[in-house]
Amino acid sequence: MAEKVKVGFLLLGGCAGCEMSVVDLSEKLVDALEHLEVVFWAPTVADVKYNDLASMADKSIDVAFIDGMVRLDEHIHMAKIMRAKAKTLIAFGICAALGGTAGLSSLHTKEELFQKAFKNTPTTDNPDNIFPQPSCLVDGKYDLTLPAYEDKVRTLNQIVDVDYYIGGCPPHHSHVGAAIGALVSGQLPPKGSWITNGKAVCDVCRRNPAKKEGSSQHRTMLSKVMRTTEGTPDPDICLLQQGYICFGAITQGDCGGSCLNVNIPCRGCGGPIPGNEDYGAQALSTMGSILKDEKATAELMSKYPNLAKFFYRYALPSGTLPKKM
Amino acid sequence: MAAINLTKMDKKEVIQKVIENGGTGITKCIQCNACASVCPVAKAGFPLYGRLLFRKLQTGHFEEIIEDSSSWACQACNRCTEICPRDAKPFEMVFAFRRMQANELAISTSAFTPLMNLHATGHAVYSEASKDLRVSVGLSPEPVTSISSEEAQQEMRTLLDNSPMGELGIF
Amino acid sequence: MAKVGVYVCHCGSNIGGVVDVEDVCKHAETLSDVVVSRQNLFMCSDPGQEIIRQDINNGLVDKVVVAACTPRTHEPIFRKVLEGEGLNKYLFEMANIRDQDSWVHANDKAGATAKAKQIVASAVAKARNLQPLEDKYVDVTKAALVIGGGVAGIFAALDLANMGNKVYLVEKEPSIGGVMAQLDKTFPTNDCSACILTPVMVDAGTHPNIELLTYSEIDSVEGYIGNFDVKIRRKQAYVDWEKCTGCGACADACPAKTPDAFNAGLNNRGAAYIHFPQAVPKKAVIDMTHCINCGGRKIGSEPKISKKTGNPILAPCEKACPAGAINRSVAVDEGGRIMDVKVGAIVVATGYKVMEKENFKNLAPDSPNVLTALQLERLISATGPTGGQFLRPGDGKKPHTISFLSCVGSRDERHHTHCSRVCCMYMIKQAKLLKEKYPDLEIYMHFMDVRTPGKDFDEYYTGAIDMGINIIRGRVGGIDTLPEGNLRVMGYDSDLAANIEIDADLVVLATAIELQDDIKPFAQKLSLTLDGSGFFKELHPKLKPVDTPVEGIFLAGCCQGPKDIPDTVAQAKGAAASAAVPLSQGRVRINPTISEVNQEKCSGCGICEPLCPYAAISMIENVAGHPRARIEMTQCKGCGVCTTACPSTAIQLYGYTEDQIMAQICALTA
Amino acid sequence: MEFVPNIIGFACQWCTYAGADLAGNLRCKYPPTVKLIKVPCSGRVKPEYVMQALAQGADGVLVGGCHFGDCHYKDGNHKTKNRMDMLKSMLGDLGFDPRRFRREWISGAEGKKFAEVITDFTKELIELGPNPLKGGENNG
Amino acid sequence: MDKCGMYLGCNIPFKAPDIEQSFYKVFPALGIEVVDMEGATCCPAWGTAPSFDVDTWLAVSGRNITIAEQKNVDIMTGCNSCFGVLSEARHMINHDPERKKTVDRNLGLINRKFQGTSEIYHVSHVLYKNIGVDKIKENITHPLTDLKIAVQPGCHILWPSEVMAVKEKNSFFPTILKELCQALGADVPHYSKLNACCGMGAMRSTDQVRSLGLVKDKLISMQEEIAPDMIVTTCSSCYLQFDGAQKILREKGEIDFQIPVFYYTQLLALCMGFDPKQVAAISETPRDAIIQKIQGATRLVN
Repeated sequence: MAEKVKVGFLLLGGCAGCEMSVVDLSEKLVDALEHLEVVFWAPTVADVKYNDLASMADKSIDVAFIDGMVRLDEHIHMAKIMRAKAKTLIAFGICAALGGTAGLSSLHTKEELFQKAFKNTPTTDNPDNIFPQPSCLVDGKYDLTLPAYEDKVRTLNQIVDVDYYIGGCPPHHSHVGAAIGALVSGQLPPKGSWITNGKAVCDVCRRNPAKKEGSSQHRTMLSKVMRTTEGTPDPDICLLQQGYICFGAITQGDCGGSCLNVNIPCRGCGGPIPGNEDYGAQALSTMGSILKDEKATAELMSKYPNLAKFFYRYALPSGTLPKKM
Repeated sequence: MAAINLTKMDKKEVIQKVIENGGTGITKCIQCNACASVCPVAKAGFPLYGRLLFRKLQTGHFEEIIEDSSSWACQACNRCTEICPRDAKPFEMVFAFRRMQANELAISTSAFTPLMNLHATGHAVYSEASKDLRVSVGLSPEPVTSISSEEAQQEMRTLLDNSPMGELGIF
Repeated sequence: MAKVGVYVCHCGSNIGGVVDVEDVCKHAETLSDVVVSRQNLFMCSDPGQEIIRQDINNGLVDKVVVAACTPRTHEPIFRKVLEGEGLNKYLFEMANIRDQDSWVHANDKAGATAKAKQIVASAVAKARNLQPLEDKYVDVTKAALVIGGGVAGIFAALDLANMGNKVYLVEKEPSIGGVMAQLDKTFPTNDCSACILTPVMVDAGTHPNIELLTYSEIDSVEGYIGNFDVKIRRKQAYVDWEKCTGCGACADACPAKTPDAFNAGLNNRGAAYIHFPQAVPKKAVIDMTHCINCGGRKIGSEPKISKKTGNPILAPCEKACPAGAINRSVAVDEGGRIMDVKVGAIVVATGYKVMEKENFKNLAPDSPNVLTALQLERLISATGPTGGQFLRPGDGKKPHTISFLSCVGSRDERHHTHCSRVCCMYMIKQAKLLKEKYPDLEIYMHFMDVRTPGKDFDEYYTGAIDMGINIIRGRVGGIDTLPEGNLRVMGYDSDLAANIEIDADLVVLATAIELQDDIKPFAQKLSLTLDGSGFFKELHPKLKPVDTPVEGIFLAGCCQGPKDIPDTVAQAKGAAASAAVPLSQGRVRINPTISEVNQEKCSGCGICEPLCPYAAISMIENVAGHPRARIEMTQCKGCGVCTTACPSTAIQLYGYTEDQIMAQICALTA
Repeated sequence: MEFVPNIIGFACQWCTYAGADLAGNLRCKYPPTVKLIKVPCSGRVKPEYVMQALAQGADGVLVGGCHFGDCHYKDGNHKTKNRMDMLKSMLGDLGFDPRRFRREWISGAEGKKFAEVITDFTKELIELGPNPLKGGENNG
Repeated sequence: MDKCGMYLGCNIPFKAPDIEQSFYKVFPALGIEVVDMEGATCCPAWGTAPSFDVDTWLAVSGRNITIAEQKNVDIMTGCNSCFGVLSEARHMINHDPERKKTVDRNLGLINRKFQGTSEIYHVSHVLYKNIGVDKIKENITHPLTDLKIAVQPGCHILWPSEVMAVKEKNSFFPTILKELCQALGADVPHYSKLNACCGMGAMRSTDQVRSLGLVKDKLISMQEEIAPDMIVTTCSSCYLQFDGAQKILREKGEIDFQIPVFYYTQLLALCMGFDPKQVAAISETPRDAIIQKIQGATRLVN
């Protein structure tokens, strides 16, 4: 038996959902562990300190999975250490790859966010205006520090060199399984690629109008726009066709179209189809194309008043223009 | 009549004034004469109506015609507007000219009585004699209009006093 | 690595007088992949072209950038140079430093020079990414379709047929002839319209290369230049045309009554009718929407049997037909019969209609004595409802005073802003014809202005004045109806500067020329567009007046805009000549700057499919059973709308690829 | 040095590009700020190109197409309008000054209009000053 | 619609109150509640504010409309001129956002706000569209048998049709008033100058001679072509002109006939049996004979 592949997991700013997907592999994970050796899994599984990772030998981890976005100076610090320790580094899940939903916070200043989170939410009671500080002296003697908050959210590849990307919020466990399979077998695409089958959600979606029986089925232009709170979509007809803005056409379909199966339009967590650099710009372009007329466009713009948040739901920090700003 | 030297007429300024006063169709008029052909002002024999008035204005004649009272004979019947093939709204042009005249106070004195009435009672047409007439047919001496409401009259005066008409000092 | 040659043109002093060409040349040399940068007084001259030829020949350059004027005029010239030297002609890019630089920035030489450098850099950036493209060719079906059997369609068909092409001439009415067949005489020569048109109609009807398909409509048009697949719906005539001799007995026997469109509704015809006496082909049809099913017998039902005689009771039309061409017991398909034809080119000659008087509420449209000019045409025609007797419809009295009103619905923003072009002349014609025949008639003509721009036209007009016809400048605003059917025309005489009233017995409205109400869906079938006035839009108003945006489809006659008979015939012959070009070439070139789907990248989302204005995109199944998009190259026009929309970046527009445009953006922001 | 805005114009070859050529024929004067990238139809312009140009430091971006009804490809410009209207709105959402982006219909007959649009756009961009993204990478 | 804001204007309440009284009689009897518009002013007449300043005009008209809006009713006016002024003003306010802003600002001075919820109708529209000729026929007790009417629809109710809530099928050959009169049993033949101007309004005050010229032409067209028993109009201005001008023209010797003049609801009230002393009491041109013909000898004005 060949030597086991040494893997590490590191969570930056995120919910650990991506790691839950690994756990969701259940017995398959047990099988995989015959070939894998987890040498680092923090902070989700093991309570380790910075130095535990820093003290490992460079390139001693074969494959590192980093999930979550980069928001704190601690994230930057840890990502850089992990990069040094890993032979192959994977941006695991849409937050690490493109910034994720939390990336939308870049549309607000740090001050606005603090005000909202620590002051203005209805359930917050903060009469003394106490906000997190990177360091503070407690009782005049304990010099405590917190990780500092960066001005904006960044993707992993804006901090370190990334070898592979996996989309999804979280990645579907079957997608994770396939990725691990590829790792173990060494059948990896060229460096810098997404680990994906490369096809859109539409390709796996049973509702795709082009897949319907009989050649009379065609995609049609959108004359109305619906929010998911309006009406109940027909479970058999393409949601986009019904006016529900579904991003299935623009999004990697390694999830198997799970949202579509429960009548929810795709919101784009899979990330762009390889070849597309800018998810939001392409989403805008594609939707702008399929809207029938000015009326439908105006309807979309009135129902989704902030288009940046709509089109860049998972991808804002990776956008061409946003990342520069 | 001597030849008119059109190059010396201030066409732009007059046209601009007409537009500002609501005669936005002035540059659209092509002198087809459809408006004139059905205009009561023309039919009654007034000298300055429809297309002729518009031509005068298009060519910068304003001072020359400012005192002409034909425009005040316009019945506002709007038949011209209904048929104008250029959708130039001839009626609006006549009224724009009227407004230009009015703002230079080039109006007949008979126009002042209704204005004073309007300011005083809220009604352009009013006479004390109406009270007896009303009673004779079984009505109250005064209708429920502004004539019987000091508050309504005050509102009317507020609107008029705060308007460009108020600035003309006619009230 | 590309070897880009940059050639900067002085264009005499056009560029050189403003832009520092030397400086631009030097700058070009600093750009990546640029191997040589040269200048010449006139790059498009022979010596200029020679410089490029030599560099290509010497293997020095394999991509060419010429910085000169606009590619819209000069790109073809330089592409030929590349082609001549065996280099793919699409490896060429132009930098427009004259029209968009030196000419507009003559007052800012430094600015113009700086801009020229950037424009050249952008062109070089694109050139570095250019790929060779191959022209493609498809074979042509040597047959033409002419839609519309008026004078335009007839002449186009005849010319195409005489050149040896098979022609299908489709006409929706039972006979060809169009509006010209309805006219009495024609200006400015006053020839009898029927006399000059009928022989030509017969020519078309008997030409061995022309297949006359009257009482037929276009169901669908698919395909592209050289290979159009056309479905023609042959409407059900309910008369067996193989047997019909055109005797007219059925029409005489038919008791139904419906306004006769050929006579502009002035009289009635039966449901069984012959279009007009000189019809080609002269065949009867039964118009089922107006058939009253005499004897309670609908088409396709068996006749009742007479109790007295035991014989079937036939309908009057059946009984009257001596040729046995009418058999109402035969069940027939109301939709008609679809005929498939394949043609290489199409001429659209669908003609026009005149506006109905009901549109003009101020002009007493309800009065029977207010006529459209086309109605008057029928009223004075020897084949018209009165046999040419000039009697007014209201009461059959002979009119003494007539008012003609011009520009009714034309030059009117409530209806049509265009000038209908022929009204002035045909009104003068009608007035002259009437005045010649009835010198006592008092004729008034109300014009906004009289437009007679044609050979012998103004002489024709002044002749009318000489005859004593009253010309009045001023548009009519209204008509009052007087007792006994007379009309008070309220006009204005600009020269008198006074309102005028004319008590007329008859008023004639020169109503505007417009296209038929159902023209839009028809235009969509052919992918043609209409212009602001509602006529078919030509490809270029001056230089491509018979071409359309759809290659292989051409326009003739009033469907493209109002025109008189000589102009219509001239355009028809022009359209025929243009349509004959691809037919005689035998094959047509397909521009390679079109879009293609990379099937490997396509996700089958189908977003592109409904976007294509030419329906060139279809979804096909790949081997794994997944849908994938495919673009029919012969239908693609290369707009790139699908390329922009494709979320899988699977569609490439050759000549305007992603990397080429991105390279230009980078160059311009460098 | 005086600020000269850099405008990248995407111009459809049938209308706006031809209009710019006509401006040349008519010798209309306008500032040398705009550089056109010729595209077959304004419907070929990806919103991403506009963002790319702005991200790389162009001070202004113009997308020029045909008037409605004039599109050589029937309705490519309708797609342009839908996309570019949304883009303009999204630029604002992103906190980028949407005035740096214009979508104009300029026909092949409107040489004068082309010159007027560029003159006006240039004036506005001078008031706005240089694109704040110009120059230094602010990439991570 | 079962109720309507009664916009009176000036001519009707102060010069022809018998018309006003006829409204109060006929509309409730035909099922339409007449709602008072307290504090309503002049529309304002064309010769006043509209001749000086568009925004002042729109503010005054706008104010009148807000009175109906507060009561949640549409407006019904008996004067063509008021109908024209209010309809045009409403159209302009609704279609020109800049004007709307100014109106909002001006009405703000008197704490009012233009909503655009109340439509403008003419008395004849309510009679024709909401009540209908059939209901009118059912409710008349004194039909106009063997009587001939020349109708005068007036101009401000016809043009510009674009701004009006109710339009004639052909505004140059109107039929609404004709059909309303036919519903009363009268013969209503066409005469050629049907939509010629009566000469009232601004022209009458500018140049009485020329104004009378127009009404004379019109009267002669009526008399010579159809010799009517009466003239019926739904315009209070036309009513005053036809009634008053005939007297002057006769005195000048320019005409030698006289035709009684009625406002339509006066005639309708008579046909429904209401007291002429209340609904048709005031006129320059005598109407007694015709009233007697309609209601019989028992009912005379004097």
